[in-house]
Amino acid sequence: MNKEVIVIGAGAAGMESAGQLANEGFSVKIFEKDESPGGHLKGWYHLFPNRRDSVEVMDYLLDVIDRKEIELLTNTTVTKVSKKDGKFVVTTTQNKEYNADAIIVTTGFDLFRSERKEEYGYGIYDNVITSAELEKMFRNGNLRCTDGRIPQKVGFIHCVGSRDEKVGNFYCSKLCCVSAVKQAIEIREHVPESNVFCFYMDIRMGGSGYEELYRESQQKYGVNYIRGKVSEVAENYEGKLVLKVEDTLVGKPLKMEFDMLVLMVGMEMSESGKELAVNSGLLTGENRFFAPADHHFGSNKGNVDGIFYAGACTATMNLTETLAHARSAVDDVVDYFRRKK
Amino acid sequence: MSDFGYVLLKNRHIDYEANDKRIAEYIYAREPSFGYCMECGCCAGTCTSGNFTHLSLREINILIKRGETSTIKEQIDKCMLCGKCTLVCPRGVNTRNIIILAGEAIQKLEANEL
Amino acid sequence: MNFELFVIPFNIGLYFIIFYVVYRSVVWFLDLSRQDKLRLQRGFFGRAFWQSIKEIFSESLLHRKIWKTNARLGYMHTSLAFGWFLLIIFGTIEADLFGTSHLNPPYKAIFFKYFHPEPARSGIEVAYAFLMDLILAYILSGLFLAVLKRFSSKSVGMKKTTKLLTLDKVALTSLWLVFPSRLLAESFTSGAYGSGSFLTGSLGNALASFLPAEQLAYPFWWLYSLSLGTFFILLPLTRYMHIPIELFLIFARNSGIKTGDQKGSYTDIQIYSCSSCGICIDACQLSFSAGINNIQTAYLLKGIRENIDVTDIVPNCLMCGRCEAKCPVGIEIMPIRMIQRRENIYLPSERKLLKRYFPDRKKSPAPKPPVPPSYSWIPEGRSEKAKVIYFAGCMSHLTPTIKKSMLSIFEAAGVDYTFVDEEGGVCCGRPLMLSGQTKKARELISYNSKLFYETGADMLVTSCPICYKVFKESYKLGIDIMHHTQYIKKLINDDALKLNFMHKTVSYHSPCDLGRGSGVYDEPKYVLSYVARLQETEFEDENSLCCGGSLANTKIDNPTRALIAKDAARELTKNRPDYLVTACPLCKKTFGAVTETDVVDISELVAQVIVVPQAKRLMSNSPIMRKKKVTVKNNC
Amino acid sequence: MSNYYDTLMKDVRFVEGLNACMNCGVCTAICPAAAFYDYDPRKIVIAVQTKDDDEIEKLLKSETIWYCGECLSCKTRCPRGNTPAYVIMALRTLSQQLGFFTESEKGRQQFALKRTVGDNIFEYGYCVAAYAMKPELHPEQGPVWKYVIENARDVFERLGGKYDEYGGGPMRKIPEDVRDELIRIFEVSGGTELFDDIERHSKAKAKEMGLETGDKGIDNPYFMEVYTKDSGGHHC
Amino acid sequence: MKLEGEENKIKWADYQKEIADDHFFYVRSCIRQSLYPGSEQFFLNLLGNILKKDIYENPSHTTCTGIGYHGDVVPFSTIQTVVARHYALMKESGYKNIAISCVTSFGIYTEILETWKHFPEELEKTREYLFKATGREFDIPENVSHTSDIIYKFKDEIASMAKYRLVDKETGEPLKGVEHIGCHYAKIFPKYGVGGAEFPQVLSGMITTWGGEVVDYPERRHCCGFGFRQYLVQANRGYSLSNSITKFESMKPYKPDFILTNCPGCNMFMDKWQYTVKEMNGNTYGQDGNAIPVLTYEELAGLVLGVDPWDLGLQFHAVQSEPLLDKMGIEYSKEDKYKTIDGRQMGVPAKILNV
Repeated sequence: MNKEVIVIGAGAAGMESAGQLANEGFSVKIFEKDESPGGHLKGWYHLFPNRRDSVEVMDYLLDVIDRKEIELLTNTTVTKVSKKDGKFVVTTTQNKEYNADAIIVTTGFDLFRSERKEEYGYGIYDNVITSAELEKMFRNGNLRCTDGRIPQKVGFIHCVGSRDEKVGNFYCSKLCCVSAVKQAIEIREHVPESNVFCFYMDIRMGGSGYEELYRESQQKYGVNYIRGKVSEVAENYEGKLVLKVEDTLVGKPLKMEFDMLVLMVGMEMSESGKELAVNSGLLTGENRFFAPADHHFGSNKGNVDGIFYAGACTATMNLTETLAHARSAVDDVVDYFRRKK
Repeated sequence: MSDFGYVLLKNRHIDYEANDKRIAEYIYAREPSFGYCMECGCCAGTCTSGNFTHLSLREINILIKRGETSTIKEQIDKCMLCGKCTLVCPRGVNTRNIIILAGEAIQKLEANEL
Repeated sequence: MNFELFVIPFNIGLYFIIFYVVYRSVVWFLDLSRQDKLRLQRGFFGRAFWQSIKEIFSESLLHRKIWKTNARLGYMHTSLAFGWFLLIIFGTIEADLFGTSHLNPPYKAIFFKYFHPEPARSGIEVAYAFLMDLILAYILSGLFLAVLKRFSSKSVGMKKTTKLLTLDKVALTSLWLVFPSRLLAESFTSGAYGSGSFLTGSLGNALASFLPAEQLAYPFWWLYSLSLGTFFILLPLTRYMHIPIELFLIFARNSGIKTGDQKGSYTDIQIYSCSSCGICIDACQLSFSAGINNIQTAYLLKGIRENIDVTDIVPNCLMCGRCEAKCPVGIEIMPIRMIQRRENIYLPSERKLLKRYFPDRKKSPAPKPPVPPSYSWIPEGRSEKAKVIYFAGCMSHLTPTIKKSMLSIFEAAGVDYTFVDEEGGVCCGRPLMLSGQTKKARELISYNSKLFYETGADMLVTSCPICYKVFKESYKLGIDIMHHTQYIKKLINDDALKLNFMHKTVSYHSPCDLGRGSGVYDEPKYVLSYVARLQETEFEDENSLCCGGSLANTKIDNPTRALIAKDAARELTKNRPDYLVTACPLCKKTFGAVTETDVVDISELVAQVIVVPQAKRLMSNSPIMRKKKVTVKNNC
Repeated sequence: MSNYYDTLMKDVRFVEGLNACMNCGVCTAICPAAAFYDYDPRKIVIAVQTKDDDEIEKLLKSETIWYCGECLSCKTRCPRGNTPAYVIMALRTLSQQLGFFTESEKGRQQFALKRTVGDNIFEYGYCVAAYAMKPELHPEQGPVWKYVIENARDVFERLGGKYDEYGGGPMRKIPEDVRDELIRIFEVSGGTELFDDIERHSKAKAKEMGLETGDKGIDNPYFMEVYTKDSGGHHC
Repeated sequence: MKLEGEENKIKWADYQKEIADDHFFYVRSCIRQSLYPGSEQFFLNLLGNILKKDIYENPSHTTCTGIGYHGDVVPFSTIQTVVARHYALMKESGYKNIAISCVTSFGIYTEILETWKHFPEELEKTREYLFKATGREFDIPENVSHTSDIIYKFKDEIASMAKYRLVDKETGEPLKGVEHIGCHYAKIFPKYGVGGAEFPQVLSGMITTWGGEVVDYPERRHCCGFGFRQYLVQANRGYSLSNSITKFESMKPYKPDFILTNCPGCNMFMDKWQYTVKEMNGNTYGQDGNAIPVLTYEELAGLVLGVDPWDLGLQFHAVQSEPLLDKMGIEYSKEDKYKTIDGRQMGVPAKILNV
């Protein structure tokens, strides 16, 4: 066929769809704003629910795009896509233009900026960290409080930046619950004498093996779960983090002290995705992610024929779903060219 | 000291750090399923005593873990130990034994033996 | 020659144990209640005495019951007990007949050979020597089995045997040494004097051929005496105390003394009567299905006897009664466990040796300060007038089909009944009793009793064997109490209920509290045979299994229960019946979770095959005949 | 009154305060009332959310709706944009209109509030005024306050005030015509009606309890009863 | 705590509200004019005479009825109309920026403005009621500021004129100030408060600008416990007291030199309850068994500017401020403490807490 397809973003969705496109015989260009591919996967330690090392998946994805039909352009941010006579022109920050017959947008997500939940004191109190930072600590093997102590009591705050009108995000980020469970287990493994508490509103374990992991966290690792949205965090005179929450299942307010608090940050439409949407006339939904053409059978399509979406740029998604979504985007691309013939 | 017609009130917060969690430790050591509860409330729903009063085994499970000793004491007395809770629990929590152990622990606590 | 130094250890041991047993008997007798003392006195001069003699002979010596359970084990016990008994009797006769005098101290019989080493002079003496050797050989064969059992319990047909403590081991060793040392002492003596019969004589000759027999005999007589002495001295601290105490137990039991619900002399006698034979371990499903081998009755009684912490043992029991049914000594295990649960003793008292020889006299626990009633918040119950009370029980509320079936049976039989716990009742109190909280249980008992009384009924029917047992034993209602299986049988016999026969095969699981617990074996089977083809299983009546769901065990977790349930269900469904039938909601639920076979309650089967009279069926659609609507509240 | 929920929906504070509660407890966690009273704002919102008339009537007659201190801390944090305090304010208003407030000890205190703050507004044009803050009713203000009141004119003069005089400045007297305007506003906008509701229902309750209320002021047994009575059971 | 440093100034950029810089229509607080008349008067003095701004008080403005409203005896429609009357007075006097002395009032003014945005029919109804009752008409103000906002706005100018700084005269160390923001200042609408609801800067900004250091303690955001009906009815006062004590206990280990508040009620409670607690059980929360002086933002500005503390009215607080004055090195006259405006000696209160 020798058609050219451009993939915007070299995260998991971008790499997987590029590989599939190449399998279908297309020549592919991937644009990545970072200096290397991998997206958020780069910062991750172990993946849920089977605790596989993220490097394994990363290696798989790097193998997928390591072929002559695929050209990877890093440090290149796409600012605009326009359609002219059935062909697409992609503009980058370097003001270069590239032509393509079809586009797959895989601009992914940004993590919620935790400073916006001021009451949790992120950026104010030292030992309030995000789930992404904790992954890095695991990866680097330095699970420590800022003063060098090994944390003995760690709390996980669920739904930071998700399901919260106060920060404008009404949706559930889906993977924070299971991430918290996984990280709680890992804390217990790293520091066996530690106590770990998760503060949740609902434990949403809607994936294969998730509920089992949740159960294991209780049975094998003794992770504690307290139902209530954390109201505020402060630091006391001893430097401990004081947390206020209602233990809703007994209907009493609760005060607790922690060495470290982990904010389970949610997902938001990426800034680069937002810019692309505005410049290119791509529609976004109320949740600010790209609006798919149809919730059930058009989740890879948008409002411009020939521009397809894959992965977390359309909705919050875990890695399994992202990879599947990426492959189904390629199906839509194939179908697009078949229709055009 | 002066009387102003009102008094200082006791803080109702569960003060986790200050609370005595020996009862929970006593139970954890003897009944590991104590930690398996996912607070579904099945036990409280089927409870024979709960049919008549506000006894909630689910709440008791939590209160023990938080060290709210006085409330636990008053609540577990209401249990009739009929065992329906244990039968319906989806997580296999031996609720009945938890109640019995809590009773034991409280006795010991009061006798300064814990 | 009438005395030798080596008889001293034996004499000390013998007089000590005689003194000790007399002392303990007196203490126990004094501590008995007035009624029990009277019973004992009456028994002593009555039939009980002779019965006891018979039982002592058949059980303590011959171990008839053990023979029934396990022949090899029976042989072992008999050879040791009966053999030793014979050895003493015939030894005494021997000393009397062939000795120099007639009034011999006891040791004379024991060490007769030493004092009279001469070869047999007459035919009678030869025969007697042969008899004595035969008895010794008999004992030694049993001893061989006992040693074998210790190292490989399977070889004597036992899956498990009791584990021993250090003192037990010392006593055991001394016991084991008694007979070989006697054999060797007699053999050397025989060898030196050319006496003895087929055993001691032959062995003696063989040994004497290459060893200085005369010099070697002496130390073995010492060893023999020392073994006996040590064994007697240690007796009160070990399970062998059962040898003397069992005699008292048999007599006391035959005199009509029962365990009751309090600790006292009789429980003590029972506890000391346990020989730790381990039959209870083999009978226990916790052992053979779940691999839990340290909580059985033998360990419980030993723990109590020796002041070891039994906190973990006491509640870890299904109270299915299988061990009690099999206990060769006939110890009333269930009441003892209940007493132990009630006593609520968490910490063992100190284990000083002297304390164990002379334990504190019984000692009722210090009266607790009066506590306010626990269940005062229960709203007052309302009950309707009726002839028959139906009490489903807590567990039946989790099996609504049992309730529904019973109601349709009542309706079909036109019974004037009231469903007292339709909207969820107050627990019968047995679970509280099972965990030792009798006082609290009493509150529930009086609440329910009042409720029942107000109905004016003369019959109480329940679907739950747990409730049934407590209604029977602890409620004083003065009305008929029936489990629904009994009641259905009654309805059938009264012609009140017409039932079809269903061409299905069923096997029946007898619930613990109904069968062994309350002796109701026949009625359920009668009803079942009436409506379906009842298959026999390997586990009938007293030998029936526990489903594992028992409320009595508060310790084991669900997976363990499932192990027991699976094993039991597998056994009961070996012949592939269409239904596994039980008569208890808890068994139904427990089995239901582990077997593919449909598990039903008898009432459910019966309800399926009710014959509704033609006229009634035709009328059933008319509004005036529409039955009272039964609402079943499902709480979960 | 056929449906309490519909009536409540006529109150904009209620509409503003109740979107959809997901029971997260963020409000109770920082609620100063929940820290000291047997009280859980989350549960009130949940109860109201059922739209069940019986549930709501129970609330209207309960002690629990009177525990809130209206600090509005709950508004800041609710992830669903609810304001339990507004819901409670709407419930309180309705409870007073229907006379249900006299069913609870804390509710009956509304009489004291009306006779102090409410009457102050008409009498002085202020909710609270130095000359109405009698040291004997406010011992916690201490000897300094007693001193200030005893030397009120001097103290206020030194600090630039106009104690009970016309003109500008602190504690100035509000002119008669201005107070008339205030009273007219109350009449037009329903304020007087609420005052009357409180008075009427309280007087009925006082009669039932055998206590005098007087026509105005605080020198009456019913006032002292509701102002000082704490029969316990409010905190645990 | 990393909030107060320069690098974090932009952190709450979302919450930098607009504050008018001149031509204010001033409305008073019932509680503040009763208990802290010196503060209100100094505010007028500061703006009018020191900062040379135009600020006007209309003598016919009244209570906003806020305490009645939050005591639930005044309905919402009534308070809207009373507030509307003030807007009418403002319009009549030719002002568009309102400067509100009371935090309860401030909360109500903002709540009403927001209500009118969401429910225009409420605005119409209010116009109708006001006209019917008084014949007046009103405009919605252009700028709504609390008086602490205004001092915050001019904090740098004040610093430049300052005679004293919030430092220990002996050691040169910054004084430790606890700031307490009235709940209704920003908890209802974080956007109306400088720095939002969680870490408002309105007071902490003053403290740091004038040389002090802000104490961040766990119960910083907890309510003082006023609770309207909870304080106003004697039977409920245990609630108010207990909530204040929660705060005192929490701040105690930090050894604060003073408490700064911007709310009439908070100011009163944090001050008076220290007296009550000491009377009840002998507890104190400041350094060396002393009480902690509680200041209004005007009083703090006044001290920094070198105004005579007795002209500010500090002597009429329950907690006396001499230890703080000494620490800052402020000169004051002991004799003038209880003198009338014309120099007459007045006598001394019976029992003073900490001097």
